[in-house]
Amino acid sequence: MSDQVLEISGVDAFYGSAHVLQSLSCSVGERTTGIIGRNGMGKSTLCNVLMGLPPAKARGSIRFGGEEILGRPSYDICRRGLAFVPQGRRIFSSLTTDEHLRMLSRKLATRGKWTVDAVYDLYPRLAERRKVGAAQLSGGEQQMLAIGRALLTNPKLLIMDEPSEGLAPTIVEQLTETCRTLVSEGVTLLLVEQNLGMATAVADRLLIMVHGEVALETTSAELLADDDAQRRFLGVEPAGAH
Amino acid sequence: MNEGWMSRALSLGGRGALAVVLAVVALVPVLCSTFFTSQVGLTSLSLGIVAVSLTFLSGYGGMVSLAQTALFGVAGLITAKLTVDAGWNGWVAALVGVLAATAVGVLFGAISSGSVGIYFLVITLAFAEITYFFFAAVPTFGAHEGINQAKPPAPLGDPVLHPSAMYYFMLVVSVLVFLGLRYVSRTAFGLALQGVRDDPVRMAALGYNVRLHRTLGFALAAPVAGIAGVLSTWSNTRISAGSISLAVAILVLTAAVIGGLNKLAGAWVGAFVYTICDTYMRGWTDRFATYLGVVFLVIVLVSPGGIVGVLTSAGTWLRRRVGAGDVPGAGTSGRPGPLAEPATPVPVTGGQSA
Amino acid sequence: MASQQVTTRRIAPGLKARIAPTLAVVLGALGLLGVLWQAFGAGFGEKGNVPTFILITLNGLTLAGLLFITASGLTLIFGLLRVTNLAHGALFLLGGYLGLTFIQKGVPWLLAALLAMLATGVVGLVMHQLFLRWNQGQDLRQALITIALSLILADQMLAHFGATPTAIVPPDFLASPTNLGVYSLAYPTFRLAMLVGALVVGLLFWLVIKRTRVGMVMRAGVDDSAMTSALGINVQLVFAGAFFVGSALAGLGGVFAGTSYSLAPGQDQAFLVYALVVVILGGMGSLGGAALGALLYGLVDQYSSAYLPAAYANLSALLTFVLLALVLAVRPTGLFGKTR
Amino acid sequence: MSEHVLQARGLTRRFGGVVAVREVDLEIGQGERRAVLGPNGAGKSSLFNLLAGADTPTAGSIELFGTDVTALGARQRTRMGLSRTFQTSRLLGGLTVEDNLYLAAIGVSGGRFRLLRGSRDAEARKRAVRVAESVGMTDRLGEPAGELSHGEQRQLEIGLALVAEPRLLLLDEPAAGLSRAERQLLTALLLGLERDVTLLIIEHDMDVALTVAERVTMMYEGAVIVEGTPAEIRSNQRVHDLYLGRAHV
Repeated sequence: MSDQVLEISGVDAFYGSAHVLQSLSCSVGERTTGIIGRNGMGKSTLCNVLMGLPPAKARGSIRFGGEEILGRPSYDICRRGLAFVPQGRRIFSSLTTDEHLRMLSRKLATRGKWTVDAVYDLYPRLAERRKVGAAQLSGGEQQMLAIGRALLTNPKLLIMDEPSEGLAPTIVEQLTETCRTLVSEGVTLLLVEQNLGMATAVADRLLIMVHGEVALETTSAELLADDDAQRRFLGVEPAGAH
Repeated sequence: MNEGWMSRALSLGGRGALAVVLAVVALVPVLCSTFFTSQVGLTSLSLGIVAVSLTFLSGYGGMVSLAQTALFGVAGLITAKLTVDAGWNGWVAALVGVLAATAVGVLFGAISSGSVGIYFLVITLAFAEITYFFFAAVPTFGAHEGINQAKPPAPLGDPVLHPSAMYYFMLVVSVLVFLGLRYVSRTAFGLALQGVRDDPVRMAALGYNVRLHRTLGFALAAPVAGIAGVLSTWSNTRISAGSISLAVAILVLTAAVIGGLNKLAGAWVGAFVYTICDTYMRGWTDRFATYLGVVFLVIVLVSPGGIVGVLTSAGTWLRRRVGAGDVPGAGTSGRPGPLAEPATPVPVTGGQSA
Repeated sequence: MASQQVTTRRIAPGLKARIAPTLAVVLGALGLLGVLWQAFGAGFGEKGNVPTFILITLNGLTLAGLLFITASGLTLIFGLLRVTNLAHGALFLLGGYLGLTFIQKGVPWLLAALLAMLATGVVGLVMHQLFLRWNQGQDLRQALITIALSLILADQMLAHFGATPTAIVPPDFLASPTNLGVYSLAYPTFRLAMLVGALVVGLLFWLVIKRTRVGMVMRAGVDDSAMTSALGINVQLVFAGAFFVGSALAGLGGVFAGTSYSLAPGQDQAFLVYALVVVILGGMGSLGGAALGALLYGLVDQYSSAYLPAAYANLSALLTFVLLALVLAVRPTGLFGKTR
Repeated sequence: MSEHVLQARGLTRRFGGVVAVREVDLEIGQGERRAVLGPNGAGKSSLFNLLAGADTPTAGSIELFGTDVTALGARQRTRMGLSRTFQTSRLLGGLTVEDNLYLAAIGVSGGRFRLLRGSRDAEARKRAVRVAESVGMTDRLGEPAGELSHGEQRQLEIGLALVAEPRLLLLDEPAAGLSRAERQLLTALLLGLERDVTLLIIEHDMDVALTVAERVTMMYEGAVIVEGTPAEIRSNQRVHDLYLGRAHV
């Protein structure tokens, strides 16, 4: 078995007729990794492809723990140890906070250290609001819930797709803190972000995505020191002909 | 060179086959028995016309309607009522009947035009039921008994004993309806209707009133269904509420699907296939409806284009096999335009929601 | 999706939008007044119209019970899978005939009903797995498939069970009429049991959906099935289960209908239409809506056939559709339908 | 300065508790090339929908060519001379490229319900062919739109907006999903447009947006933060911080 947790090689993905990922290859090891890039670069499509979610269609190879997962149904991918915090949180509006956590399979929720009580310990705020309909939660609380329910599947790798989107700066700071806590507790994260501050604070290893390809692999320290790269890949600046 | 000749021969052969079919259709009263002309010929022509009003709606407007038999019934019953009970001239009565069907069609269309897909289907099903129950209940229209002795105008003769005049009249009407609808589909209005079928949001952004177009499309199909109702009444010399029950509405849908919901000609093909089976298969099997259902199911599952779709693709396939270089668009689609990438590969595996 | 609604919503601003609801409410109120006047206008005495009114109301309520059982299966399948199962009526009749066959073989009524439910459930499940599952999302194609299946089923039932209307004998303990204790009225016990059955089905549904893990998963699946799957839940299994239960309920409805009314070819389409009207009235996918829709349908149907002036009595079958039109005029997505 | 083609005042759109567009004032002059930029969730698409008439503002007003159009729908605005493209191509897939363009041509000029073919028809057909040439699709006229490649679909998407001869063209991420070569061609196409068309572009792709636009409006959390030339925007530290998600407003 290889030491990489997730190996993506030569993945092409299509969103409708658009060719969004162009033979993308990269790997994620035991170390938390950040994928950053501007809007429309294929970051979310990558997340959906990893989780086997529609409507993106893909081909190539994605190996997780040595086994091919591309083309497998989503629930199976999750059971193998990949969990997902989606963009926009995708909270179930007909369920209460508590029901979000109770609905998950007990088999998954008892295979590791994350239990419903552990999630409530991590986010006491959710425990206070357990009887509340999830749609009534604030954006930050919904994000906690989305993370909590993903943790409950006791994943080997947790994928987060733009968790900071639409949240107030102070909430983003709190979120960054929780992510750091999770990492220190041994959860491996794949953090897909547009927010440079959050990405660099949480992940040390960074992949920069431009037009469906990994344009650069770097570290947080390097990127923070490279103002030009920041502007080119993330800011208001043409990426130019590279 | 040799291949080009082969393909030309094939295309000639296709056209020849079509010509033979048309000639046979034209000569039915001469070649076939009176029973066949009256039972199979007249029935499949009127069924074909009501089916084509559905094919037009679904193929060009994206609206699969179960209410076409209701409009069929409105025209048929009003015509029968006016000729039999009020003693009107047959042609005038028919005109009034078709106009009434059109008016009802405008109403139905206006109400249902806001819905699409399965909702549209269910709403038109409700229309079909309302119309059925109305005619089944109202004594003026004979309730369940219906109206008998509704004979066609004198020039059309006796549809049972001497059906040729009626047959040719209905054949001419069929051809006119076919050509008319095909013409409409190429006019601004018809193209816009197809645009609404493909993408209503885009059409609204192009300055079109989407609901109005759907309503008018429905209104245009209504007189076609109405004409079929009048012709069916004349050729059977009777009509009743039972002629427009839900079972009949589903039968029309079945015929249209079997023939092909995308091509106008499919309506008559499906109607003919259905009528032939209905007339002769019942003799050697009691389970006619089961076989019909199986054919319906197989067509929906395998070839959404129906019989006509199968024939068309078989023709294209043959031609492509025989004369590959000769058929425009056969092997060359996907030629890149100036902005285009070198042919986008087709996605292989799908991330399923499973 | 949202922008598509916008284009259609703009059509009727201001006054036009007000006319339809007002008209609907006025007509509804007039109808109710008419019924009440007919019922109580002649006083409350033994000779008045009250005894008939009670019987008609009970007829309406028990019919509503039957309709609810049938429609709940339809609305369950629609709510979860977005499939409009137009073979629901055929499954309904199949359940009735199977129940009849078991009873004729000497199986006690209750067991026969249970077996019939199981069998129709399995038939529905097979239908879903073989034909519908791989056409997910193509709602019109699925509707056509279910129409084709209903044609085949209906003809096969005609072949095996004949065209003569037959009825199922109710179980012994429900066979004799119940004394209602007012105006010395008696009412068929089985029909009352049917109403109780509907209440039990409704209660069970509510408990499962609100209180159990399966119910939570179902609600999550309705909200966002892809996300539910990404949390390690095999949504297809839930879908299959829902199709099984929904079809089994159609079968139960058939057994009830066969016992209190009769079984005959054509009943499948009739009850499919009733169930569709009920479900659309209440809002597709809403269980509470199905209950309210069934109640409205049952009462309007029975009151209109009893109380319409004699000259129009034969129009009573139309009135339930008028009710549908009125409700849709006020709320285009039905009483409890979600605007999507 | 020439008269305003588009003028929005105090435009606000709330979705429940969320304010997607917050009191936006926007003025676009005749012939201008304007880009609207901003990170995800900044409210660009919501603003776009309000301007195109696909959505109604909670508060504020929109003036188009000097007329208040706040209460008018997409259809009426289209007939006044506004055209839009869609982020994901919305083509009439069952019709040929030519018929697509033809319908777009008569959608504005009238004759939408005509059941007869006449001389005005030929006029619209001619225009369709002309526009097909200008977006480089002459040899694809007979092809059903549903069978075009992604790049061609994006071309036709712009063609459909152009054929109505709009005075104001709203482009919603025209470069979405295009390859590098295709993006360059798109840029050239936009740069080649006549000056009597005013352009408003929402685009993530900085190569396209900053090359085509003369002025840039920067949005964040539903509000307009800065407005200026591409150079000004590029050198603005606040914009930079916002885009990198480091700023506290």
